[in-house]
Amino acid sequence: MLELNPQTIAFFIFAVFGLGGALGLVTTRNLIHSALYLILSLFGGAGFFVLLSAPFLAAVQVLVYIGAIAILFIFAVMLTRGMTRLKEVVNRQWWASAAVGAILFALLLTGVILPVWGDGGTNPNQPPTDLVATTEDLGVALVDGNQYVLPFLVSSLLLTGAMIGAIVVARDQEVS
Amino acid sequence: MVPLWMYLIVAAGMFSIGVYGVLSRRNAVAILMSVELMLNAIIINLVAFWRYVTPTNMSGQAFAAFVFVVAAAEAAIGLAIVLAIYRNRRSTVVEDVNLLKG
Amino acid sequence: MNLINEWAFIGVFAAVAWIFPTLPLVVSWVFRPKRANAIKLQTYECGVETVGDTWVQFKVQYYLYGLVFLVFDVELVFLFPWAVAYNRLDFFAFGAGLLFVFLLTDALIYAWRKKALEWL
Amino acid sequence: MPTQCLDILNTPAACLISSGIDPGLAEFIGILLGVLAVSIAPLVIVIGLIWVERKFAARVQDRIGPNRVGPLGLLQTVADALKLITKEDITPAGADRLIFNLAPIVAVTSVVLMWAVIPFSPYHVGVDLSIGVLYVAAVGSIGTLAIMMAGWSSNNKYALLGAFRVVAQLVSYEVPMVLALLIPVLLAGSMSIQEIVNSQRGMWFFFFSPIAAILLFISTQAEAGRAPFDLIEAESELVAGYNIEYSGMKFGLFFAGEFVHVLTNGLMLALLFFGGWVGPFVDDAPLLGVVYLFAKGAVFYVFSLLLRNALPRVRIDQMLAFNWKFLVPVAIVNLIVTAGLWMVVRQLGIAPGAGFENDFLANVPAAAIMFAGHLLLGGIIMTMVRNAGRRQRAKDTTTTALTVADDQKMVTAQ
Repeated sequence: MLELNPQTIAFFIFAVFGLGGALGLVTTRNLIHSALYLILSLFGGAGFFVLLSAPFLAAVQVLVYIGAIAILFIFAVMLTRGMTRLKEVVNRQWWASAAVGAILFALLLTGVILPVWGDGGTNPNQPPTDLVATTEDLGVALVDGNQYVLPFLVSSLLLTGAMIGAIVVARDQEVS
Repeated sequence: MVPLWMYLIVAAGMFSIGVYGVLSRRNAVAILMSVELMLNAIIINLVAFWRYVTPTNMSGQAFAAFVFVVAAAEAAIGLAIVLAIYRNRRSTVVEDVNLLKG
Repeated sequence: MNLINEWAFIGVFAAVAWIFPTLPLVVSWVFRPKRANAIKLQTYECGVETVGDTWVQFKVQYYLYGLVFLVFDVELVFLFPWAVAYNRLDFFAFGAGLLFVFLLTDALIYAWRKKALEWL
Repeated sequence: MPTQCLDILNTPAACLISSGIDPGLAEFIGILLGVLAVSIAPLVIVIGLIWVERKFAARVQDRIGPNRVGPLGLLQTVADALKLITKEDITPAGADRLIFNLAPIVAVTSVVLMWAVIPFSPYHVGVDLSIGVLYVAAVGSIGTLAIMMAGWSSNNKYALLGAFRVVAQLVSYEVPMVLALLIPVLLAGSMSIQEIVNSQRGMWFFFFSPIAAILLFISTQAEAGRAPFDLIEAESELVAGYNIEYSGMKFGLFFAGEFVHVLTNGLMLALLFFGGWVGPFVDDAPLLGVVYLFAKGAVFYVFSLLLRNALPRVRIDQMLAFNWKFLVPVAIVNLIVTAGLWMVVRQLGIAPGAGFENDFLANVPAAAIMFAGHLLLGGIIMTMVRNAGRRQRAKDTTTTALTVADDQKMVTAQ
């Protein structure tokens, strides 16, 4: 079914990174280790973007997620002292949570993935064309009046708002 | 190329693990990390569908980029709230934050 | 070279770039003396034994720098496609980019006014 | 179809195929050879760089420097490396072993990975990624992670404190760096570094945006942790900061990573603003490009050495204020001005059109306008800085004068 070419091997490596990192993240007691597992998982995601011919998003993933968000998480872990090694990692309803996760996965499997499973699915399992839109097209689309210029500006506004809100919330009161 | 459903399975797996983490972890920072995991699974889904369905159209990548923005805003605000709570309660365990319970 | 081949190069490169620094560590592990004792393994803190947990609390200022950086980083990443496409764009697109950067500057001015950038 | 074996240096895969090897395998061998060539280069060069650095520092300080091992002390670095390898390595008790050992490897890997996209000549390039510039920024940001890992896993308060300060510095200076990286991308209309170099055949981008080049130099200097921004080391205050617990080869790896980083920064500056391998006769003899590139990179490396030996270390609050209150605003204004001028130049129709990028004269009017605009901007910025400095000094002198007067009053009262 699957031919064993470098691309498939790369896919499986990144899948192991992504899923292994995710499992490590939710099960590890030490929060710094959790953050590093998160980085591993995000790295797997970046690899997927490369395989999906979206290298720009892969670079963004490394630059923003690993270089900025993960660093912010590590900062936050260090700032909340004594919380790195809790005795009990999970709450009492963890088995219910696990059941919810499993059921969700099963639902996704039957609802979304089964229709495209195998060659007989309704949706294509092979991309229609090898021609893909480039970063330049993305740039044109982002500032085109008929396409994404409004979301582009609103996202800037959202980030400004997020930053102002976070500064207000996070600052020590005695500083001001 | 690797068929579409394999990407979808990995993304669905990451999303479900993220849901488990959000529901079961006690530490607020770990919960936020799980949320990031879920958002990342969503981005993988968006990009996979973009590549296999409309690769010449920009929408998939543009939406993925906006999800990045949302993820960044979520992390910034969420962690700021966690820090504020920690300053007042000396704890980041979500069950200890029950001020509104009366 | 097509796209996938390019990234195969990066993949092999990453593996080699990982092996190169590992190699001297392995060689060193083979050749170096291993006579550790409790005194040697002490944490290096002016000869005094470490007091308390190392994972002490730090001030929130570090977080604020990380926060401002995160916001700037995300916005700058958005500017890259804009810059790549710049030679194809018109005045309207320039205006959109300008507005985007102005909103970014707003955030910086706010942080500056609120003294979030001071090292206190 | 048997491919012609034109040039064993440039297309090893084609040569291997023509000698009867399976194409897939030949391609892989070709990739591997390229990888080895590009990844060994920085690690070999670093041995020479350490010698240059020590000799230079010695001359500045009126010493001779290494002169015993080998001619002119050239083999001193090799001897040092042998010593580091055979030195006892201590992992402190309570350290997080895996992360502790991983951190130096990640630090070196992140720097070496940058070399994958550096074009050495019109034909010799590891791989010409379409997102080259962003790749460099992304890979560089992994280095921050390595420092965080090192500082946290050492189980040492100094190390963690040092790591915190370093990460605050590195993430802060990444903002003006990325803003400066945007300028060549904007001018060339591409993120591929090879394409950026190609569009500088007529005129270096330095003349289109000198301020961006200066910003990039300053911020990369801070990214590599060189003086006056060497708070990463700060031996006298932080007892070496994040790598205090590291000994032996692991410390050596951090050290080597820093040296390679400084050279890489010099090369990046040469590539993005000073034409990279562009120079006379480079099309006839591509290997000349390597010489040009390294000559240009070496100039910035020596300049960095000079700064290191001439400047004192700044305080962390001064350093962060300098970044957020000077570099970032200047970088934002510079981006707006450059984009605006470039738009004006294009609308006036004097931008070098397609086919004229290689022509020096066709580039002159556009470059003259943009250079003049940047000179004006630089003048305005300098005036503002001077006025702000004068105000600050005036305030400082009045306060000191008051305290001196108070002191005298107290003395007379006694």
